[in-house]
Amino acid sequence: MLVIAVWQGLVSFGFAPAVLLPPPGFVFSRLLQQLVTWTFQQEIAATLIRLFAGFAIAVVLGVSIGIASAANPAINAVVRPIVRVLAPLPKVALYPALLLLLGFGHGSKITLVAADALFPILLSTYYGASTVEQKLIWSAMAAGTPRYEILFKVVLPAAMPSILTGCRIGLVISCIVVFLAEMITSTDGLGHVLVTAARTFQAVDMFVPLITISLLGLILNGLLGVLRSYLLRGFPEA
Amino acid sequence: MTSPAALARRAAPVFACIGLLAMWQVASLALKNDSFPTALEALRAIPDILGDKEALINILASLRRMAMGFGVAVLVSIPLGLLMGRSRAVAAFFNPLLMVIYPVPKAALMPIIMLWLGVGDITKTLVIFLGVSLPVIYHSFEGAKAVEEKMMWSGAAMGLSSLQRLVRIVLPAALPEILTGCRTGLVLALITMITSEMIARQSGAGNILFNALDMGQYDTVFAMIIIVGAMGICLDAIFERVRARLVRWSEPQFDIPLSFS
Amino acid sequence: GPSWAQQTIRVGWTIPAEESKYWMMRRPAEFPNIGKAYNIEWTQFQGTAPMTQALAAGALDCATQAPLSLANGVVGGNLKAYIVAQHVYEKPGGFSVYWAVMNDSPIKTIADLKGKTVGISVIGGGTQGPFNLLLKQNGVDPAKDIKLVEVGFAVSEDALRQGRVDAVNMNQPFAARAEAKGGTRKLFSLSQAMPNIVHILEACRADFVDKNPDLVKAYVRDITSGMKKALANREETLKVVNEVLKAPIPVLETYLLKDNDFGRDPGAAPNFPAIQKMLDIYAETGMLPKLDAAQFKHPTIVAPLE
Amino acid sequence: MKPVTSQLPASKIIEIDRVSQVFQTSARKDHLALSDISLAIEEGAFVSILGPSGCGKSTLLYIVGGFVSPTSGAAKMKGQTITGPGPDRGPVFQEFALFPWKTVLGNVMYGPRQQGVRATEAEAQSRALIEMVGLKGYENFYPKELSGGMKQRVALARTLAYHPEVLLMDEPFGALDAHTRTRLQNDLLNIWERDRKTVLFVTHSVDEAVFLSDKVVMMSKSPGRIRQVIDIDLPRPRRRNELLLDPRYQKYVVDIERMFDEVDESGSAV
Amino acid sequence: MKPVTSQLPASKIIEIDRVSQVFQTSARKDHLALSDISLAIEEGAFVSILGPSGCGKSTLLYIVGGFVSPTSGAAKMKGQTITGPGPDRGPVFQEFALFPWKTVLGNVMYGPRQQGVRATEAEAQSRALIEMVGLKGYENFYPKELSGGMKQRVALARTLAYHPEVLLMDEPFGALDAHTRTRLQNDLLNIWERDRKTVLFVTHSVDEAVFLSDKVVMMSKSPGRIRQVIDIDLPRPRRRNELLLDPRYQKYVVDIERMFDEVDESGSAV
Ligand SMILES: Nc1ncnc2c1ncn2[C@@H]1O[C@H](COP(=O)(O)OP(=O)(O)OP(=O)(O)O)[C@@H](O)[C@H]1O
Ligand SMILES: Nc1ncnc2c1ncn2[C@@H]1O[C@H](COP(=O)(O)OP(=O)(O)OP(=O)(O)O)[C@@H](O)[C@H]1O
Ligand SMILES: [Mg+2]
Ligand SMILES: [Mg+2]
Repeated sequence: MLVIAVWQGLVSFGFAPAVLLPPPGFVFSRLLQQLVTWTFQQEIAATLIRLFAGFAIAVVLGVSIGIASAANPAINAVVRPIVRVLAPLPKVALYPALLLLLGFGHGSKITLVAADALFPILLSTYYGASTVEQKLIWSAMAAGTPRYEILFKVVLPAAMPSILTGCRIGLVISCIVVFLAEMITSTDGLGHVLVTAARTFQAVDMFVPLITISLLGLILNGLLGVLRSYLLRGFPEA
Repeated sequence: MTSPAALARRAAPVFACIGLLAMWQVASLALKNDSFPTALEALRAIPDILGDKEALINILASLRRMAMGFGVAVLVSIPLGLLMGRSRAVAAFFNPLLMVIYPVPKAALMPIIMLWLGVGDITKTLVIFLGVSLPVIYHSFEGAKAVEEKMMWSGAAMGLSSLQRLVRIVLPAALPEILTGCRTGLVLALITMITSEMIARQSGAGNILFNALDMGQYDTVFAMIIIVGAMGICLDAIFERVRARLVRWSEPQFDIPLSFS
Repeated sequence: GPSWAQQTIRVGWTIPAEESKYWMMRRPAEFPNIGKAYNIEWTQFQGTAPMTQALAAGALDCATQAPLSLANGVVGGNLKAYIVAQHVYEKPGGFSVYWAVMNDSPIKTIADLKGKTVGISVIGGGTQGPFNLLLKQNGVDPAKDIKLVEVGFAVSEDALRQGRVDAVNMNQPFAARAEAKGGTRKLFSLSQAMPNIVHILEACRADFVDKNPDLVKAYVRDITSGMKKALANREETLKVVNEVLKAPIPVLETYLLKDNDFGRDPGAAPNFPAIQKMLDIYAETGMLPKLDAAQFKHPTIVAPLE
Repeated sequence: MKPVTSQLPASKIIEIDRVSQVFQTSARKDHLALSDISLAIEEGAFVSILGPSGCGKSTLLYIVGGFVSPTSGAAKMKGQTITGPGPDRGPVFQEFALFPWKTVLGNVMYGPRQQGVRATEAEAQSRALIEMVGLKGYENFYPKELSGGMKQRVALARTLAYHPEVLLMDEPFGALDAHTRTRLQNDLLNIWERDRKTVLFVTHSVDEAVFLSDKVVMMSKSPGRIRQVIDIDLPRPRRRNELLLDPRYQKYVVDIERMFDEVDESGSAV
Repeated sequence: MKPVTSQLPASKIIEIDRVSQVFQTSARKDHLALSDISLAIEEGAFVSILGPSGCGKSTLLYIVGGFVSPTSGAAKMKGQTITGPGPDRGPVFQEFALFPWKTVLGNVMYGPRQQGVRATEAEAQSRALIEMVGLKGYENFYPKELSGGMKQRVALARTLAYHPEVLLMDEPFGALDAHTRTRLQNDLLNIWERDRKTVLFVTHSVDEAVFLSDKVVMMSKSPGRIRQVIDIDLPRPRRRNELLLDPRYQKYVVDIERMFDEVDESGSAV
């Protein structure tokens, strides 16, 4: 609400010309108009598929690598330097290579999303898992849990707060990157709608996908919040 | 100090890097793609870049922006995150706000940002700031939420005001978690340092990279990527030292490796 | 001294074909006024569209533009601007942006493109007007009959060779590189749609020009002389371009300022009739409403200026 | 030697007035932890709370500390309704709640420094307290490097260090061996007799309660209620070995233990 | 009624052989927590460890548990050097270490489920244990919703649930009121007499040690050493009220308490 108020204020007091920043009323009415059209729904669907697939891959890889390297010094010795090198690389620079390897469809964009969302999740998981209270692990071991199972039965749940924080950051990054990928090489998706509108100065149409991604972020974050309070119901902070 | 095991641990990063480069070399040879040069080609291009005084100045300019963005982000995000973690009202206010702002790609907002801030350093520093602040805010937020209640109570009983508790109890107690956020932030700072120079370019490391990309000079592109990777390792190593010193008290004392046997 | 002394002009530029501006950037000493009578604040952009936005936002005073992006700014962004100079165009007999296919491709004519995947550097960009026109003339509906994907010029050769696209557009210097390697052939070029296509020109915000006519005049004068220098001294131009593009001189040597390159007007004069023709094509293919090129013409401030 | 007994006309420093506490649990909606508790504590009194595990002793202490506000009713300190924690009421928590980023010395010095005591002075006082609780030599250890009983003693020293008017102690000797416990009981009694602090003391040991207190509050469980308040009418200062031979002391212990058996209705044997 | 005393010729189930433990601390480089500990425990024996706070009792338990490997020396179980934890040795930690993401029932069921017991059966057994420790009705509470003593009882039940051969208990009744403690002592003795488990039991209460044990190991501090091992030669099964009147019992308690005073050289009075 506040965002919209500030936005309206900026427009009404002339801080930004309407051609660059259209009034929110226009944008929202266009959004409603667009939402019911089949083409726009398809664009959203394309973006969502990439977003979820990329994010899901990042979560699975990030959590498993993070936990494995926290649990095992040998794996850690290998993973740690690799992460140090790969994490700060600007993945967009690899995008042209990805395009040629995986084509212009979902594959390259999903990979880019996964590559960018991976490291925040991995790092959070690693730190969460490496600070698990040792006596929890001891208790489980003494109860006869095999070592590899400890990862799923103790380390994973105990590191869950940290993992979910990483996921929240990864999710936001996924939203940004999926858009960026669609903007760089656009054939469909919300990013594509945005660039085409931007190139032709259709300010209202440009803001419709922006608002959509904002709302998507808000909704997804809300869902993550619900998931969080469910998964962490036993933890003191929940 | 120099037992074989310790030496192996020291050398592991070197081996990992060599391994990565070797994998890259093999992959690029197998793919035979102009836009995916071999590791050797990329390595050969590094001296060209680093030998060029102008390029060095460019890279330093980028690093300066990164340091600015990172510094300001840390200074702003930690207090905000901690406040959010300790006050439901603040969290209820900022949480949706941030979630509306962050997912919007900054590249898309360029026209408006340019309108207010021009195309210079401020815009790019802002983009870096936004990239860094995301993980720092959320890790501080969750870290502050998880601070043991009775520690807060102890502080309150000693007469600490809520602000003092925030600084003197929540901050140190959440520090391990905050530093995790800062480390992710550091990674994102490097990435956004480069990508912030994608659309509006001035002197900078990203400028070198994206120009080479536009020109199809892929050995330079990948040489720049290696350089950024190397900067990442250095910054990370420095950060890790600082972290180890700050949160020694929180390190687990016993360690049973959970080997997969 | 003149009223514009020590004023600054904010200029946007891009790569790869603005030799006169590259000269001004890299050899300012050759221009008596730059850095002394007036300053230029250079900002590089990725492509012309962001610069149009920057002009509309008032973040730039002058910038490299393509006719389409400028026209978009006018129609959608309330931008008022003058075309003060021209960088490159397609001179007859010189290089023209073309679509290539592999040698062994079954695609022999434009009509064969039906049902194929076709790469274009920027969807909705400047080349798409003439491209659409040619396709329509050959009975191919650009919206329905082909699958259009965005492929930047830098990767187009690879994309074609990897089979990611069936046909793709080629531009210098990548075209020269691909031709040297062989295995591809030209399917059709933009010059088939119209001659003298203007690719890149220089535009300045009208309000800025009206407020600082002398300043802009000096700028245009330097562009004109820069173009002269670029054409007169190819050896040095190769060096200048190498410094800016960081492309090796041997690569530039294969095409830059040769017959297989774009054309450059010796006085950097904008070709307004050609621009008008392009605007007409954009109107015809439905990309823009009808526009009059005359609105971009300043009565006095336009290259060549001596 | 000044006899401090509950018979002295003293003002009520803490008044707990029909306090109830309901917790929301994930299992069932509401869980009544304290039901209608009323209790007045006189200034300078040593009051122990006894009761079966889970009867709400800690919760009651939290309410007096101002950490938790009761679902209904109110707790008052010197006539003022307690709305939050303050340095006049110093808690020693059952879980210690040491600051893990500070050393033993850092933890103990924290309170005095907060109260504005000069660093050198705070350090001298803190070192004396650390020595009193038997941790000399461990000043620079971090909490994670201490044993359970050592942590508990640090927690005790940390609270004593800033001289709160009222001490709220939740099983402060629970993790200590008999010997250390006896020594610290004596130290606590000395401090109390010297400074006339008011002490609210949760314990599990009937013996300890009788030895230390002017008053023993007996609680029962599910929901937590006050079952009985027993005045301990024994002379002070008390010496453990003298007291052990005192038949009145024996009687108090036996009586209260019997009461305990009546009170505790929970659980079953194998 | 079968008398189980230490006189029975029994095989050594646990042998601790010249074990020392050095900790690296942030304060000084090395801290010797255990020095040259040797101890043999017979199968089915109930052995208590007594000693001043910080003398290394928990550390010794960790070593037998296989959680910590000693700096020098070795601990053996049935002749095999202990290299890691196993379900044959069940610990009850001083800090409880409950799984915060599991309910009371979930925590107690964890062990049996891990041992492959069917869900329904594991649940039935666990519910019985929860009832035994007096927590019926709290099955679906999360650890954060329990009081200190309740957590401790859950930890106890969690370990008993998977029937380890050796129980390693670190002050398992420390946070319990006298009444609950007595009841659980009896329950533990019943289980022990029924299943002939070996128990290594750390406690602070001399009384409790004598009541429960075949053998009391007396430790001294700085560094932790075994001072004396006392065989408790009292008939079994033991009943608390009978025992309290037994002069032999009294003598054991008094002797050990005296020993304690000698052993404990740490700390000073105010
Ligand atoms: N956060 C909470 N949510 C739900 N129930 C709670 C919560 N905290 C405490 N309780 C319940 O309140 C009751 C009283 O708890 P409290 O900690 O005050 O007991 P106590 O008397 O201190 O017990 P102990 O001697 O074992 O420490 C218990 O039944 C407990 O389950
Ligand atoms: N991680 C550690 N680093 C350094 N010193 C440690 C560490 N853990 C324990 N110690 C030291 O080892 C000694 C023994 O500790 P331990 O926990 O075994 O004592 P304890 O006998 O169980 O005491 P308590 O009865 O108080 O629980 C203590 O002096 C303690 O300071
Ligand atoms: Mg309690
Ligand atoms: Mg211990």
